[in-house]
Amino acid sequence: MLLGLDMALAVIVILAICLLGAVRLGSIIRLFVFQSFVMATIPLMLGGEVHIHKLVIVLGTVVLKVIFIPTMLFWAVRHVSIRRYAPGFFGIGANLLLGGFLVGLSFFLSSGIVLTEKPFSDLLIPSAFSTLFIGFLLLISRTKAITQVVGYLVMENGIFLFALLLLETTPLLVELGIFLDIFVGVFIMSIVINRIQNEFDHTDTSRLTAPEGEKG
Amino acid sequence: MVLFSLGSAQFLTAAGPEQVQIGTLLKPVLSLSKVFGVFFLVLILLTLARTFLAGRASQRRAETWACGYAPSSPRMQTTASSFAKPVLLFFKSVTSFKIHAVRSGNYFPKNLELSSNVTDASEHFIFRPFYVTLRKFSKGTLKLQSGTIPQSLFYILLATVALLIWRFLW
Amino acid sequence: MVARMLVCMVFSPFLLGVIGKTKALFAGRKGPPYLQLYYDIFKLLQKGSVYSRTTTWIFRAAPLVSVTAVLVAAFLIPLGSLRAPIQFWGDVILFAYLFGLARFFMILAALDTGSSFEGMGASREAAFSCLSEIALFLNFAVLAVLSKSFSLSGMIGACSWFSWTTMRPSLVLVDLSCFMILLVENSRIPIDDPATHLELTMIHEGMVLDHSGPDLAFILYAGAIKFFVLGGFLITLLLPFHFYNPAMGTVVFLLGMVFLAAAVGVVESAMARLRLNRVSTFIIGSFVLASFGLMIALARAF
Amino acid sequence: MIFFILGLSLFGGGLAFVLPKNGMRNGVLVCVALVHLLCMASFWIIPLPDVRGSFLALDQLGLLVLSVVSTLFFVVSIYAVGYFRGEANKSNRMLIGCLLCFLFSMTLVTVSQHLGLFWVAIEATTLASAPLINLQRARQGFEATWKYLMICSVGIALALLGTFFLAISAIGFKTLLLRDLLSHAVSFSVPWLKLSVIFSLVGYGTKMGLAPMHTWLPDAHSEAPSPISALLSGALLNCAFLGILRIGQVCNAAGQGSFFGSMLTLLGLISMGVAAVFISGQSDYKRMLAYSSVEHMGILAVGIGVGGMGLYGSFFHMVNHAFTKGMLFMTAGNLYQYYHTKRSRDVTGVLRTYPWTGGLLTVGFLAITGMPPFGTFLSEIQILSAAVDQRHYGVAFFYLLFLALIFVSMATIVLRMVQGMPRQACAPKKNRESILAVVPPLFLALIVLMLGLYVPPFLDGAFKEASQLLGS
Repeated sequence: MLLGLDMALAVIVILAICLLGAVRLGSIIRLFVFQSFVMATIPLMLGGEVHIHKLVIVLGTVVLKVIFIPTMLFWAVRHVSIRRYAPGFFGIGANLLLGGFLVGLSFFLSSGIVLTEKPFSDLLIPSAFSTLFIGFLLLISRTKAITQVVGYLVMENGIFLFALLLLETTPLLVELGIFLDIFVGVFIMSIVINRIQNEFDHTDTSRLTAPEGEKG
Repeated sequence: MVLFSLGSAQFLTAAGPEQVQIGTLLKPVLSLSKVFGVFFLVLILLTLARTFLAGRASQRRAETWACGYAPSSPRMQTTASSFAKPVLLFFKSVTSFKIHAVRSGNYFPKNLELSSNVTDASEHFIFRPFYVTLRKFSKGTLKLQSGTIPQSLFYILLATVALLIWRFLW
Repeated sequence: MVARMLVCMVFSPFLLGVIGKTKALFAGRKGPPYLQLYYDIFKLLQKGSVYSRTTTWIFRAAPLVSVTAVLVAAFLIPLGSLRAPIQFWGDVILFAYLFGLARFFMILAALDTGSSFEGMGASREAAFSCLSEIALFLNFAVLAVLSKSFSLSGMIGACSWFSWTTMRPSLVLVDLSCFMILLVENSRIPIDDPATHLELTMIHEGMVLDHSGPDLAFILYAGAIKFFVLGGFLITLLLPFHFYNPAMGTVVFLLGMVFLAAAVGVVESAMARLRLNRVSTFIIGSFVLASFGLMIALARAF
Repeated sequence: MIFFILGLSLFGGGLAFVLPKNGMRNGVLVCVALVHLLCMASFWIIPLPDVRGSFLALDQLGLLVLSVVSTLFFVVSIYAVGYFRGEANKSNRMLIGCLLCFLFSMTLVTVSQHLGLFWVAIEATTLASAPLINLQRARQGFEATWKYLMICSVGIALALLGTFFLAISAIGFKTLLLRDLLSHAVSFSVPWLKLSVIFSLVGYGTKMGLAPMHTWLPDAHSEAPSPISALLSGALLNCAFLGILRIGQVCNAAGQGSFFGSMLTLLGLISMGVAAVFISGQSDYKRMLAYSSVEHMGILAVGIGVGGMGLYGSFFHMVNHAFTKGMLFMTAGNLYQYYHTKRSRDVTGVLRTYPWTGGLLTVGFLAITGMPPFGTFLSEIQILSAAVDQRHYGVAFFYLLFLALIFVSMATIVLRMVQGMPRQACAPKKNRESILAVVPPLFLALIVLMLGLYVPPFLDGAFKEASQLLGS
C-alpha cells in the first residue's frame, strides 16, 4: 500500500511540473484535473480504517475538484477567451528553472524537519511543499486569470496534502474549512472572471496595470 | 500629561549613567514657581514705587533725542538686516553673508544701491539635498509598486522564502 | 536672608564709586566721591522724565524688568559664606537667562525709541552678548565637572581649600575667563567706555541715551547690582576658606569685592578701548581660556 | 451572550438583503451597530464567564479589538448613511448587507478561541469586504478588488498552512484550541513550530498589510469608498493583527518569544521604510492615507517585536490608530464629495472654503504623525522607550528616522491642501458641510485627543492585562 502512496505523490509532483511547462489553456486544466484525481485517491492509500471522515473528504475532493470546477473552467475558457495561448510572465525556461529550485528547496526544508509521528512516507512532506511552491509559482508566472485560478487550486492541493498528515485527529471543522475555502474562493473568482470578460473583453491581468494613482 | 512625559523622559534617559528619580526631576519645576513668585512680587513693588515717583515729577513728550541730526525719517530707521549685521559679520564664514553695493564713481552719486543676503545654511546644505534624493529614490521605487498582481504575489513568495532561509535553515 | 539682600542692594553702588576713585588715582586727579552713584540715583529719582513720541509701554517696563531680573539673580547666588536662599538642580541656566531677560528688555526699549544711535547700540549689545553667553556657559560646565553638581550653590559654595589644591589649573583659567566675561557683561573699558560721549562708539550707553529721570536711575542701579552679582560669583569662587559665623564671612567677602573693583579700575586705566571687531576676538579669548579649563577638568575627572 | 451578538449581526445582514427600501436598510444598519456597541460595553462591565473548551470566548486581547471594531463601526455607519444619501437612486442592498456580514465576520474573529475557526473567520472577512470595494463599478475599483481578493486569499492560504503546522507541532495533543495550546506549548516540536510561525506571520502579515505583502492595501483602500476604507484600515487590519498576537501568545508559551519578536520587528521596520519611501512621492491623498496605515501597522509590529513596555505601547497605539485613521478617511471622503478628485494637487485652500473639513484634516494630520496632545504621541514614545530600554538602538534609530521622513512627506502634501487660496480651476460648488459628514470624524478626533491627555483606568488596566497575556 505504501508503494502506491509514493507513486501517487511522485505523480502529483511531476504533474505539477508539467503544469509549469504547459502553455495551452485546455492542457493546463486537464493536467490539473488529473492531479486532483490522484490527490483524491491518496486518503484511501493512507491505510487505517475507512471511516466517515475519509469518505467525506474523498468524495468531496472528487466532486469539487475533479468534476465541478473543471467544467466551470472549461465553460469559462469556451465562453471567455478567444486565444487559447497563455504565455507565462517569465517564459517557459525560467519557469522550469525556478520550479526546480523550489522543489530542491522543499526537499532541503523537509530534511530539516524530524517527524516524530509515524510518517506515512518520507516523500509526503517534500511533495506537499513542492506542490505548494509550484502552485505559487504558477500563480505568479501566469497572467491569464484562468491560469491564476488553476495556480491557486494547485496551491490548495499542496495544503490539502499537509492536511492529510493530520487526517485521523483533525476535527471535522478543519476539513470543512478547506472545502469552504476552495469552494467559495473559486466561486468568487469565476464570477470575477466573467466580470473581467464583459468589462475588458480579455482576461490578461498583466494589462490591468497600475491604477492611475501610481503614475502621478 | 507632564508627569507622564517626565516619566518617559526619565525612562528614556534611564540608559543614562546616574539614575534620576522622579523627585529630583520635579524639584526644579517646584522651585521655579518659587522664583517666579519672587520675580513678580519684586516687579509689582517696583512698579508701585515707579508710579509713585512719576506722580510727583513732571512728564513731557518730546522728539527722540538724535544728537541734533534731522528728526529720524523712516529711511533712517534701524532695519532688521542692519540690526543683525554685527553678528552676521562675525559668523560670515558659516552663513555666507554677502553685501552687494552699487557705488557710482563721483561724490554725488545718482543712484546708490545696497543689499545683503544670507543663505540659510541648514536648509540649503542639510534638508534640501536629503529630501531631493529621497524624492528621486521614491520616484524610482514607484515602478516597483507597478501594481500587477503577479508582482505582488512574487513579493509574498520572496518574503516566505527569505524568512524560511533566514530563520529556519541557518 | 534679609541681611543678605540688604548687603547686596546697599553696597553695590559703592563698588562703582571705588572703580571711579582708582581710575582717578591713576590719572592723578581727585575723582568723584565714593558715594557719587548714590547721589546720582537719588537725584534722578526726584527728576521729571521726558518720553519720546514713538515709545510704547515697553520703554517704561524695560528698566523695571531689568532691575527685577538682576535682583532675582542675586537670590540664586551664594555670596561669600551666605547661603543662596533658592537653589535647585539646574538653577545655573536660570541665573544666566535672567541676565538674558534683562538684556532683552533693554534692547527692546532701545529699538522702541527709533533713533538710529540706540538701534546701533542695541545691535552691538545683542551681538557681543550672544558670544559672551557661550563663554559663560562653558565656565559653568567646567565648574559642574569639578563639583559634580548642577546647581549654582553646589558649584561655587562647595569650592573649598581642598578643591583649590587639586584643581588649581582649571580653577585659575575659569577665574580669568570669568573676569573677562565680567568686563564684557558690565561693558567696562576694554569693551565699551561707560564715560564716552561719542554716540557712534557706545554699546551699553548707546541703549540708554533716551532714558531720563527715574528710568535712568533704575538702569544705573541695575548696572550696579549686576556688577555686584557677577563680582560676587567671581569672589566666592576665589575665596577658598569658609568662616563659620556669617558676619566674619561677609566682611571678608566685601573686602574681596572692593579689591575686585579696584582691580577693574586698574584694568580700565591701563587699557584703551578695543576696536569693535577686536572685541569679538577678546571674547573668543575668554572662551578659549574656559575651554582649556574644561579640557583639564575633564582629563582630571576621568 | 456571544451567540447573541453574533446572531444579531448575521440577522441584520439577512434582514438588509430582504428589506425593499433604502431608508429601512439604513435604519437596520445603524440600530444593529448601536446594539452591537451596547453589547460590547456590557462585556466591559460584566466580564464573561469563559466556558471551558468552548470555541467562542472573549479574552482581553479579543475584547480590546472588539471594542475598537464596534465603536468604529457605529461611527462609520452613521457617516455612511450621510455619505451614500447622494446615490439614493441605486439600491444599497449590497452595501448594507455586506457591511453587516463584514461586522459579523469581524466579531467572529475577535471571539474565536479555536485557531481553525479563527482562520475561517478571517477568510470570511475577506470575502465579505471584497464586493464592498468596487461599489461604484468603476474600472479602477474592479481591478483593486481582483487584486485584493487574489492576494488576500493567497495570504490566507499560507496562514491556513501555518495553522496546520501548529497542529502538527502539538505532537501528542492534536487540538487548536488556544487554551489547550498554551497549556501544552512547552512540549511542541520546535522545527514545526518555527515553520508554523513563519507561514502564519506571512499569511496574517499579508492580511495586516506588513511590508513585502502590503501591495494590495494602497489600491484597495484608495479605490474603496471612504466609509469602507475607514472600516478596512481601522478595524480589519486590527483583526489581522489579532491573528499575529495569537501566534505570539503560542510562541511565548513555547519559549520561542525571541524568534517571533525579531522577525516581527524586521517586518515592522521594513513596512515603515516602505511607507516612508512611498508617501513622499504620492499625489493621491487617499493612497497617502493607505500607506500611512502600512506605516502604523509597522509601528504595531515593532512594538510587539520589541516586547517589554512596547506591548502596552502597541495596544495603546492600535486603539489610537484605528480612531485617527477612521477620522482621516471620513474627512478624505468629505473632500472627495466636495472636490470630486483624488489628486492632492487639485485640492487647495480647504480651510477657507470648508472650515470644518479643513480643521479636521489638520487635526487628523497632527494626530496621525504623532504630535504631542494626541494619544498617538504617547504610544509611539512608549514603543520608542521600550526599544531603547531593550538596548535595540538600531531599531530605535530607524524607527525615528522613518517617523521623521513620513512627517515631512505628509506635511508637504496635507499642508499644501489645507492652506493657500482656493484655486478657481476646480472651484467647488459651495455646498454646505452637512452635520452627518462632520460630527462622526469630530467625535473620533475628540476621543484621540482625550486619550492623549487622560487614559481611563479601565482601558489602562486592559492594556496591562493584554501585555501580561502576550509577554510572560
